[in-house]
Amino acid sequence: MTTPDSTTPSRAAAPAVELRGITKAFPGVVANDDIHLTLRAGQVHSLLGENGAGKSTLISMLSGMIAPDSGEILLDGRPVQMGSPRTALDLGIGTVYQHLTLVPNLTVLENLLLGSSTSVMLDFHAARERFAELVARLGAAIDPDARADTLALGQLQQVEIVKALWRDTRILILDEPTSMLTPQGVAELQRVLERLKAGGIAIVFITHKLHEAIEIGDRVSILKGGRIVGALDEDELRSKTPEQLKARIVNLMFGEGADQLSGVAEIEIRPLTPDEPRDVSEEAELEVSGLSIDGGDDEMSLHDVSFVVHRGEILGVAGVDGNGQRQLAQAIAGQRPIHAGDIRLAGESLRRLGVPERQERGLRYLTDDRLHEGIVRDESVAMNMVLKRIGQPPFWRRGTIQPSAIDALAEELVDRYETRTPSIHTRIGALSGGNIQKVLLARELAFDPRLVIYNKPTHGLDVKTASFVRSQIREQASQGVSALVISTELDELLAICDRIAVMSSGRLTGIVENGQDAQARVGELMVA
Amino acid sequence: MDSSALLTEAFFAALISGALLAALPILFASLGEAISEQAGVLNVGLEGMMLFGAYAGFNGALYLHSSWLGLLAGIGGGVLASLTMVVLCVRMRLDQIVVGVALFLFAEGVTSLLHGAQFGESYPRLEKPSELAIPLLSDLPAVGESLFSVHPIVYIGFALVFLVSWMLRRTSTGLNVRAAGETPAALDAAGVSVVRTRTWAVLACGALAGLGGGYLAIIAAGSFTPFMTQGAGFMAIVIAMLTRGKVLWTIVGSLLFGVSLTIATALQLAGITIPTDWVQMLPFVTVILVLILFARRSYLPSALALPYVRGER
Amino acid sequence: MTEIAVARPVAEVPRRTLRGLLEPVVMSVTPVLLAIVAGGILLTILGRDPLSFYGDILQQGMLESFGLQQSVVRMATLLMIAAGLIVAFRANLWNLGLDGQFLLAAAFVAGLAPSIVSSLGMTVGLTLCFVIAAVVGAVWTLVPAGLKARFGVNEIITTLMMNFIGINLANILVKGPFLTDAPGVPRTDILPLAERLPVLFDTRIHIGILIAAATILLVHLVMTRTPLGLRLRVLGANPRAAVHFGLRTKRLTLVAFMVSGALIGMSGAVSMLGDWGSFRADWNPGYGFLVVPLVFLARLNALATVAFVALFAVIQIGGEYATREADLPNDFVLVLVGLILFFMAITEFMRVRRERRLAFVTAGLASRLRRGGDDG
Amino acid sequence: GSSDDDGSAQTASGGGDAEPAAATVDRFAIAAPEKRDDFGWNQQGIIAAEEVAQELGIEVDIADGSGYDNVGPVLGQLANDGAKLVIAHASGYNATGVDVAAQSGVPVLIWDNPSGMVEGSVGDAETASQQGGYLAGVLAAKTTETGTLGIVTSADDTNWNKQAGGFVAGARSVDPEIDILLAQIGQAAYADAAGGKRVTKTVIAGGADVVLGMGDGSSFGMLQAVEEAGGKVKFIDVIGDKSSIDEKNVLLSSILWNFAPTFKSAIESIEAGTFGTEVFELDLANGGISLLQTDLIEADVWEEVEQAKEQIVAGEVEVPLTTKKAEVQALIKE
Ligand SMILES: Nc1ncnc2c1ncn2[C@@H]1O[C@H](COP(=O)(O)OP(=O)(O)OP(=O)(O)O)[C@@H](O)[C@H]1O
Ligand SMILES: Nc1ncnc2c1ncn2[C@@H]1O[C@H](COP(=O)(O)OP(=O)(O)OP(=O)(O)O)[C@@H](O)[C@H]1O
Ligand SMILES: [Mg+2]
Ligand SMILES: [Mg+2]
Repeated sequence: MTTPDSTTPSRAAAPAVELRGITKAFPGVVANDDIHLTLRAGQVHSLLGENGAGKSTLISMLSGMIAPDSGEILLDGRPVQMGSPRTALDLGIGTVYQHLTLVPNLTVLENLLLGSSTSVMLDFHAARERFAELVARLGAAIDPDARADTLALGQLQQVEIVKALWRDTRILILDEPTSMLTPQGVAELQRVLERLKAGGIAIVFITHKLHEAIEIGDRVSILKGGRIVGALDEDELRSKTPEQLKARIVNLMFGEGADQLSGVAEIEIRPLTPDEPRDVSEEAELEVSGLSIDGGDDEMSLHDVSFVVHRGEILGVAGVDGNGQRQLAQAIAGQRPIHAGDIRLAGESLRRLGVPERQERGLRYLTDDRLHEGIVRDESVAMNMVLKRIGQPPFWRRGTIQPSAIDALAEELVDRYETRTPSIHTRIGALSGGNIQKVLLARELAFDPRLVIYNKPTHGLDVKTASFVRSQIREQASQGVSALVISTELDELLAICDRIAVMSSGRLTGIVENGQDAQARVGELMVA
Repeated sequence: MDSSALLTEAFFAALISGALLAALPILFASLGEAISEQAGVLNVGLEGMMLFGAYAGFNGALYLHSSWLGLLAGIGGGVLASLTMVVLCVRMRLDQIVVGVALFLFAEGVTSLLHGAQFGESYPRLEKPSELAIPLLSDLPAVGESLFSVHPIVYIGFALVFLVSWMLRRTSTGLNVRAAGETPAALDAAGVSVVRTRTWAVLACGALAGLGGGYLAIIAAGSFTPFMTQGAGFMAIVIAMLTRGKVLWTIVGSLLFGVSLTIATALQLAGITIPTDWVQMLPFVTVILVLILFARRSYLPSALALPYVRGER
Repeated sequence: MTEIAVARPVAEVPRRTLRGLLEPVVMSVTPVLLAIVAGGILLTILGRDPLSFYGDILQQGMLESFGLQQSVVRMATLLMIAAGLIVAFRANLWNLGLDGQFLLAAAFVAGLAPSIVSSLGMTVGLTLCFVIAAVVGAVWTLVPAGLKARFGVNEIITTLMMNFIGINLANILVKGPFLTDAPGVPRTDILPLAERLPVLFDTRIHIGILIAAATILLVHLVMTRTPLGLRLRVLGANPRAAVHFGLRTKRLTLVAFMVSGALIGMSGAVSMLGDWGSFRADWNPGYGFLVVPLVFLARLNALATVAFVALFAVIQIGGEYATREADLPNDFVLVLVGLILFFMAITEFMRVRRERRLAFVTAGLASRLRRGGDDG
Repeated sequence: GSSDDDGSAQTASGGGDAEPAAATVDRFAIAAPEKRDDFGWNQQGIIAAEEVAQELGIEVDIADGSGYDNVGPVLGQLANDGAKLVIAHASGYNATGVDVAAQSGVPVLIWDNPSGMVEGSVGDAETASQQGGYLAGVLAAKTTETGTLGIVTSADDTNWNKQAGGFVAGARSVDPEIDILLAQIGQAAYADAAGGKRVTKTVIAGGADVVLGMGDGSSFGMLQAVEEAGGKVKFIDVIGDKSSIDEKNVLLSSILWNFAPTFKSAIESIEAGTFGTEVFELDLANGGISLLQTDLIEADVWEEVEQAKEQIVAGEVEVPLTTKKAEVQALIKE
């Protein structure tokens, strides 16, 4: 929890940044509507809000990425014109964006030097030292000379944080910095933020995890539909219990009484109680045996991976990001060739089958790289819903497209998954990250799946949607749909899985029955 | 005839210097294009920039009576042409291919028009530019005269390649350029103007292409004729792409073309009857074969030819 | 599930308004007008009369029956090329080797047509020539397509190289196996006038224009309505997503490339069988680079492409006469074409900018919209 | 240039039934690929057309700079505009020229395509330019001090090949042992001045001190290379007369082509109704081909050139006809 700022009370009280009446509209949507927000030096200001509420838009205006339609930004009481990211950086505003902004073919060090080098020649030596120091503070281990595109997402996120700390920042903006971090990583980040606060830095912290928001934040503001709908100040944060706070936040985010309707407990992750009845068939749905994959120079290889997912079972795959989870998922989905071993679905070998044949047999894959792999940005939401079913009835008949059938499906799914989009004909690229994820989820679950591979299914989703996704996985499982859930969030796996497999360095180090001591045993296997 | 009579020192020297003469315009242009492509701007109109450079360079050299001032004028011509790309493509973010083709056609038309009006009756030709002989080296047999007693711009040209290569790897400008072509949003987020970075890269490309054109008119030909670049700009684009960001390869690429042209000449003079068409195809066939046999990957900056719009989703 | 109202602000702007219909017209007329003005200034500087110059272009390229016919004939070839380009560009494949594909196919057709047509008769012979052209054009894309599909080698490089090779090879063929016995410049035998593509009515317009029009229409329908079209579009927009969606990316790449090459090859057949009847060594009209920007400016839309191609055909045909009358080198047409392209690009820029501005809601309006949303 | 009639038009057979004979040609037209100021093929052609028009007192439409890509429209246009004869003044026009004649009904004169002739409709003109090449060869062999001659061409062009073959024969007639270097710049390197200079320099380095250069824009590069050699090397040009721009005094001679007699014969044969029945030829005898005399040529050398000319005209010397590059190469190797 926060330490009261007894040392520098006057500084803490001073508003470092003030946003006044900020408004921003995009085609068909008002992303920010008359927003007033104050950031104080030496405080962490948590921003919460459902997907598409306008959080990223708001901080993009603070970091100079987009210009507000109206409203003003005051820095130390003086209005400033945030014409470009350069201005923001010069004013001491450092940002970690929601979507990573590293140059893939530059090394980590080069990425850090980008734009921050004051001399003509690059001083790699000094940079290396500074990097070592900052990385140590984050408790991370990253090779400074590795090309960015060879790192796992979690590591990239750490590099992004290092990058934001690289220059002398007075105001630090973190847009969902923890989405790819392990719990340890989050803890390290929290410690770093404590130190920065003590140094008088104002911090904006965007997250979808309620507990992070109230633990790390000194203040919490809640956005909804582009407007600030509520705030918790320091006193309130200190005086109430976490459960009370969460209930209050949920009510603010989703409307009064939301905590009653679905229950905060439902919304926040809750470990599975051992007595909860789970009816898992003995029949093997998916059998992976002796699977090996050659990842080449850049990617993790898989070695001799074997496991079984039974009908209606939810098997979790835990592990630090980048230990071969994606390769495993892609191999099962048919997106990459396998070197040795076999994959069987309902007894049938999939080795010789391509992606479409596997889809036909009920195999679904929810990718973790939604922006680059999951969607075609410039197509509409509706079109993206059917891109895995091109040419199939009822969306195509006699070789021509049937827009009405597609629209009907899209309307229904958008409704069912509460996707926030101006219309089903909006470019999907314009949607917020969480809403894109909903479209993907709807697409995978819409057509009678048999087995679904979920790769980081709730990444970037707001609490309610995440809870909805988890309940969907459970619900589908109870109807006999098997699931392979890959996640770096152990809590999530503990909440929904029947068994949890652990991956490390491209190997399956073990499988644990979910239950009382599961957490500890998974932890052991992860370091094994 | 007895072809061994041909194999004199002077003959080899002429072949070598011929290869150099043919290679240098392409070297300059491909170096410029490589920089620009690294920054994410594809100059389909490179040939047009060269033509402007050739025309301006020739005029400069003719009226100012100095090959150096001529080359400078060539640079000016190229820069002027590249300003079109800067304004329309970098600043206004118009389609690079459309503007490039327009620039190419426009340059062909205008330079030919101007040439006709200006030189149609007189066809002036330049004095032979003075050369710089490097002591000792220039006394070497065959290679001495051809490689070490040439116009100093040749040495400058090769030095430039190394300089640019070093710059791209070791300086912050180089880093900016590479980021601008790969992930402009990251560069922007890092507080560096994508527009400015690309602007400089395109201007550098124009300057180098103009220099190449100037070299072509002033030193390689000694005169200006319409359409005289003969597709050199397009070859330079291909070479720049093949370098995959390692600009030192422009030397290899342009020399390959120069040498193959010379070989074509040498074979003919030696009385070996291979059609020129075959020999001229060789460099392309070689590269294609190399690609088929070895290249498992080829790489172009991922934001090449894409305009950057800040904050766009 | 909990019922939480999701605000649905602003409906989509209806597309088919009068402005929506007029816009394409304005979009294509404006740049031409601007280029005409700019070119006119240039002409005045050169001491020529712009009015009579443009009058000549119009007169000889369009208004006079002979010129109009020639323009239509030229359109046939250019439209076929455009159709081929649209296929490739929709799939985001940079087929820049079109001159090589065009010339090589033309060389084959010109070399073989005289004997084929005389032995098989017009209908079968000419059809076979089209098939040959399509095959040659398609085959010439195989190396770039294969390298792209298998190893991801960038096709801009490979098609440009195959372009150079194709141009050289066409000449080697014409100076070698296809060389006529007749003396004079190296060229192929001439296909007699009577054995060329049949003409329409009593004009010089041959059926190439019908073939081209049908082709581009078909391409348009396939690319915008059918599964294949959408697959190519997805592949073009996001190749990684295409893999994820289970598209056979390698096969699609090959198909798109080969269809593109085949259509461009067939334009070579239209040109040889309709207009030229013979391939002269070193012939290269450079149609490819002219059509590329047109197709882009038409935003890959087939119908807009037809309009742009028509405009350029008229300028090419009429410009020939106009420059001669004005005692200007023919290269002035290049200047004019360059200017039109510049202005087309700029007009497009204005449109996009205006669209963006229109789409964004002003601040005051924004809060009204919000309140409206709350009511609903 | 002399323009004496060869008088052969009168001897033609009178079989022209396709076209009503004895049409008067009051207007004719000429289309040439390049602008008229090229000191070469195009300039000579247009000058000749103007000369003939003036001499006969008729009108001429001139379409220079017509390129190669719109030949059909250009020729068709000229035919439509009332010309009674269209001269398709480029070998590259000779296929389309035949088409246009058939489509428009206006007679067309084409180059280098005798098989395309159609009675009353398509006439063919040929150059015996090899004869000029022969004279140039004699001149070069008499002039050279190194005993090596050079030939540089811009493309694999029929006329270039003809002149090159004649040049080789002429030179060898003086000195059977003489070395000859033949080099082509590129495929269609007509405008490649840099290539012209590069290749010519190589040829000079190979020992040549007299260079026969054939090209359009590229010949200025060739000239440049010769000029840079510092007066030791001489240049022989073709078709036109560049002496007005020869500041360095390196232009030894030029094989001049005068098209006027041919154009005039063509017009006369249309009027006589014999067009398309025989080939019009430019040769030494009718003055269509001649060698330019310059100050650089010694009087005694010119004497020998004149002698060679007489022998050719008299038919005592047979100049080989080489239309293909391979034939020229074979001739050099002999
Ligand atoms: N560049 C853009 N073009 C069009 N619409 C946009 C753009 N940027 C944001 N939007 C829209 O503005 C709204 C707010 O988006 P924003 O990304 O700020 O949400 P968010 O609160 O960050 O959501 P998430 O939690 O999913 O990241 C969304 O409806 C989104 O579709
Ligand atoms: N093959 C196809 N099958 C189904 N739908 C398609 C196909 N191709 C395109 N579409 C859909 O139709 C929409 C319009 O496509 P199209 O390219 O024809 O129009 P456009 O030329 O972009 O329109 P505009 O002229 O307004 O720019 C696309 O956004 C896409 O969603
Ligand atoms: Mg966001
Ligand atoms: Mg469109």
